[in-house]
Amino acid sequence: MFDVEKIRDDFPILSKTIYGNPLVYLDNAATSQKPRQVIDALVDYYENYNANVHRGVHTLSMEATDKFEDAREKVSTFINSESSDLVVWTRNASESLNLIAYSWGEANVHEGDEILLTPMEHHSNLVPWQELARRKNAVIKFIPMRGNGTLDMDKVDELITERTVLVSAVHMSNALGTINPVRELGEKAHQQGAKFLVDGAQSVPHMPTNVQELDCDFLVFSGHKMLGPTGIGVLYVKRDILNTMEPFLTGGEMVLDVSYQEASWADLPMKFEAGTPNIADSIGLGSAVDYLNSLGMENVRTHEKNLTTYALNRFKKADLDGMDLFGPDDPEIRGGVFSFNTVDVHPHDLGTFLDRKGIAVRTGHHCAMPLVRSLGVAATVRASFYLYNTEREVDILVDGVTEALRYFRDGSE
Amino acid sequence: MFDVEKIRDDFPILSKTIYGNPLVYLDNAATSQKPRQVIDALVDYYENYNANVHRGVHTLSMEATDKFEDAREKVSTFINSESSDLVVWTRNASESLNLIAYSWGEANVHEGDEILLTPMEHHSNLVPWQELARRKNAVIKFIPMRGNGTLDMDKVDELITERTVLVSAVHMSNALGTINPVRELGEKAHQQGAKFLVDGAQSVPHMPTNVQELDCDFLVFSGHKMLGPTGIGVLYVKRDILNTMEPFLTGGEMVLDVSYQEASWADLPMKFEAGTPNIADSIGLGSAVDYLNSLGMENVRTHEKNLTTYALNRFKKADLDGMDLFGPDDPEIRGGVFSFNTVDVHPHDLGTFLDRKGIAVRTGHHCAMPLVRSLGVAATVRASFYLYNTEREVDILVDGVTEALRYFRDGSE
Amino acid sequence: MDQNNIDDIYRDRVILDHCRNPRNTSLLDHFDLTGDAINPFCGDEVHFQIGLRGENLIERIQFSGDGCAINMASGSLLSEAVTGLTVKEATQLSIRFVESMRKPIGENAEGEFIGELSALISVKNFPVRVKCALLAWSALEDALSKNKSTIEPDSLPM
Amino acid sequence: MDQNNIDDIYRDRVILDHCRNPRNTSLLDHFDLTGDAINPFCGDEVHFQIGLRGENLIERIQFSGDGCAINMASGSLLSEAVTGLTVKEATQLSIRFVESMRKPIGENAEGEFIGELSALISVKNFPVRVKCALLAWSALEDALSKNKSTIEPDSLPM
Ligand SMILES: Cc1ncc(COP(=O)(O)O)c(C=O)c1O
Ligand SMILES: Cc1ncc(COP(=O)(O)O)c(C=O)c1O
Repeated sequence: MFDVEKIRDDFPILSKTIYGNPLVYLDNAATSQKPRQVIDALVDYYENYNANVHRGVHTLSMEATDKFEDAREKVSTFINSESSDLVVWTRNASESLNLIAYSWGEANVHEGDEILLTPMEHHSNLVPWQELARRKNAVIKFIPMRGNGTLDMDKVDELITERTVLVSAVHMSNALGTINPVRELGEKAHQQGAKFLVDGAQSVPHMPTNVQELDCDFLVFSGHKMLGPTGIGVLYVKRDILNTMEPFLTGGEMVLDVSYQEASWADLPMKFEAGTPNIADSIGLGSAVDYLNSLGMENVRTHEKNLTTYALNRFKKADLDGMDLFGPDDPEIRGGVFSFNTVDVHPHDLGTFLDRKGIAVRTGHHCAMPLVRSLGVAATVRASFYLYNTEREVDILVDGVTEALRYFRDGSE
Repeated sequence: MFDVEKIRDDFPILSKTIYGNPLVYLDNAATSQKPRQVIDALVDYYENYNANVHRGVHTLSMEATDKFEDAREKVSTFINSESSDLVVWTRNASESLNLIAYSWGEANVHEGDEILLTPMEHHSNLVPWQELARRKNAVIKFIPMRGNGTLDMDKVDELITERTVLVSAVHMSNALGTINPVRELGEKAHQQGAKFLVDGAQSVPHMPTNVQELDCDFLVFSGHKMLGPTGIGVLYVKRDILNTMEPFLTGGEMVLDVSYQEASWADLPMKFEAGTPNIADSIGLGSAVDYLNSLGMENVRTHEKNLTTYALNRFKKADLDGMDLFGPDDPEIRGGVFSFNTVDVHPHDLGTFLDRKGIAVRTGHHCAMPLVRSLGVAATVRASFYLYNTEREVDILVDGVTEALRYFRDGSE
Repeated sequence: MDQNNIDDIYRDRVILDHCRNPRNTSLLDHFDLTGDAINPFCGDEVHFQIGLRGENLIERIQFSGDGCAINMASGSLLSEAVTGLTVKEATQLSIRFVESMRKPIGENAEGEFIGELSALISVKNFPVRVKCALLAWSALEDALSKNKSTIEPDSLPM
Repeated sequence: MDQNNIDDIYRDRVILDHCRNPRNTSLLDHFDLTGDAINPFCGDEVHFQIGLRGENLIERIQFSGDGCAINMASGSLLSEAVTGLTVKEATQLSIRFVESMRKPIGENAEGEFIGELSALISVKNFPVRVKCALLAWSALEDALSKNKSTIEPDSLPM
């Protein structure tokens, strides 16, 4: 069963205080906190079987290799990949996206080709395509957005043309919380022969993910946003496509045979993993996946949906003067991300005010500058939830914002 | 003072037993073990101030950012870089090399240009240049080697021509132990206007490094070989060059301004760090640097030189029939790396035999296939030392090898 | 609830006051120098118009901007602080202030700066907000640097 | 010193014996099939020549190779094990052996394989060496697959 208080006990950092107040960590879209189990997995690796992987004949190396490949298997199963050799370790979602842009993009995007994105992409799913388009003279288009922060799906059919080679979309927006209809988008992309990429950086941590059901060609996400350590990310690619892709980074580990003149490549997935991998953090991510499985991703999603519903109501009731809450108000298509702006009070000031009360929120453009600007603001305040957050914490947030508005507006308390 | 027994107490893994025998870890060229201090730094991060860095206004994020940038500062000072903004975090030495090959190489290597390497390069300092040369129709040349595994420096002058754009050399060979005269090589490169790259993956962990004295244009190394965590590597580039380099990976964190059409880049070094960085492991590497500083890198080098001298003598005295020890026999130009081959006994069998005695060595081509083949063998056994190894462990190694030869040759014990 | 913590930064309400009611905001009819600074990360902006008496004396200054309380207060406080200074004095004040803001906490006393500027120095307690306080000073430097050709060499910032 | 541990893998000296004195190494005058396998990582190699009686019976086999004890022993042991089998039987043996080697330890008894092949199965205790034991079987598969056209469809490996 999903018992949030019991879960909280697993996260050492959640018992911290900030300026004397209990930490209310609501910056989960930036990075998540880590349970004891994940931290222990790292310590266990370094204390008991740290060694370089692959081809080592000694015991530590064999154990490290086994656990390292086990972790890949766990992640593969977590997203229901057909096979773990389609799961490539990277540093983070950003590197996964760059890998695709360099390796698949260089070979498959040509002059005049079109890449279709959404206006709510994170910089990491925007800038690599801008750069690729610049190198190739390709064209980037955007699906229009409706006022409530959802995609205008009616426009998609005319935007995907025979020149479209890639449709790339964030599954859940880190700036608005919007959950996009990626399955439908993927179908439309495939109908026109375009490839379909899902940026799962915000969805994989928060809801069940099934790449075969999504039928996506590429999926990227980051370990650090799903209870895993920093420094480890994932790229999943359908076999037919991964088989055709040239290596991105070259060097040790990813070769089959090397002479002074040339090299040939190792099998999948090692072909895409040059140099000593991030062994400890891969294993740490495997342990994060175990933890998430023990809770059940359906339960995680339900918990967060309830929290989102609760927060939407609380904000509505508080009826804060001049406060603009962005994103859709239907919790079915919204994750636990609350981005808002308040007239008169600058996001930074609000962020600092809340921090002094122990409430950690993010302020700024959330690596989605063009989107945030299109909202007519330079920055927003963003509170984002995860599986360990509680209704009590939502109350503290809403009270904190209410108080801040009063404080900055008229200096009263 | 350098007290190896006291040092060993800092490394939890060193008290392990393998098949009932104390672990004798001699696979340090592959990866090093980690002291308690480094493991604690990771735990401290995750338990006390885990948060995404840069631009967060809340306390945890500020603390994480401070410690993250502190770690960069420590690494910068460790190699005597002019400034910490010339220190770019990567995953490992391999990624650092690929970053140079893509970002600097694409812009500066043209048809007919020459890249000069040594024959003892690790695949990671060979394959990226092969790939670049293939893309650009450039030429790769190699400095000839003498019989004892050292470079034939007499040949260098004629090999560096006005077409040479880059000289890239491993400082200490991971396959032979050879310490190359990189300062001299760099001078010769610069005389002809070529850039000079030092692969410090094996030298930075084992001896003092001073980029200003080396006068190298690029230096690469990996954290995991110098007591640091897996997943973190370093690229140092001279300011004049780094300033001219285009970004490699793009996306979040590395931008200054982004519109739907285009992006501009953040200042150094963030311009080269896309996405959420490996925060914990950067901090872990900072802690490893603290540890190394507390011992003193001169002392580390002295300890290992003594151990190398001791091992050279022990192997000579054992006078093992049919055993070929590669690399120079002068400890002044040799690190603590012992690669050898034994007629009649295959490296794998020897590796397995030693493992059963608790001795961890590496067998294979050590990611230097063409070099190992040029030695006339398909694989070698490699024992490599680090600061926690002892003469007693050298004895165990030499005895183990002696016994193995007897066992495999005539089945006697 | 206890607001003392928050008052570290919005101390004596000086910052809050300057932010709510920024000084020197009326556009100038005539001006000799303009300076601008923008922080693309948070969208904050500062603009100055400066009217000189002779070649050196800052007689009037106009401030406009957009952004957080600290940014607005900084622009407003700065505009008051430099009015009546020579270009050289203003440049020196700017160098001194920026240095002081960048020094680790404790290495200099807030007392170095008198009057309302000392409220601004307290932003150092919030390192992440320091750049908010410094944006206006960048805009001032931008303006003063345009006076280069007309001022004596020794008054140039180092 | 106690050698029991090492004897897990070089048990009863069977492997050591086959490695030191590999069987069936004389080149054949006539042969119908050849098969090769190479592991570029460690440089190990295995080559077979196979002489058939009729279209199906493995009458003679020649083994040559280079590599570690396990690789050499595997090639030698295999050559003995398949002599006298039909192509179909050898294929089935190969499939069964490879499957068995890849199963987690404990999921099948060594007893499944009689005689000297059971020594080879014990290599499973050293997972990293399993590929050394399997290289010869790849070479065998390579050889047998070349017989495809001449053998009955139902004898093809699945
Ligand atoms: C000399 C040398 N260069 C480069 C590398 C590559 O290091 P990494 O695998 O950490 O990228 C190594 C590591 O084996 C090495 O020994
Ligand atoms: C939607 C989305 N995509 C991509 C990323 C990039 O993730 P990372 O910084 O871990 O590479 C993020 C993280 O902020 C994100 O929210």
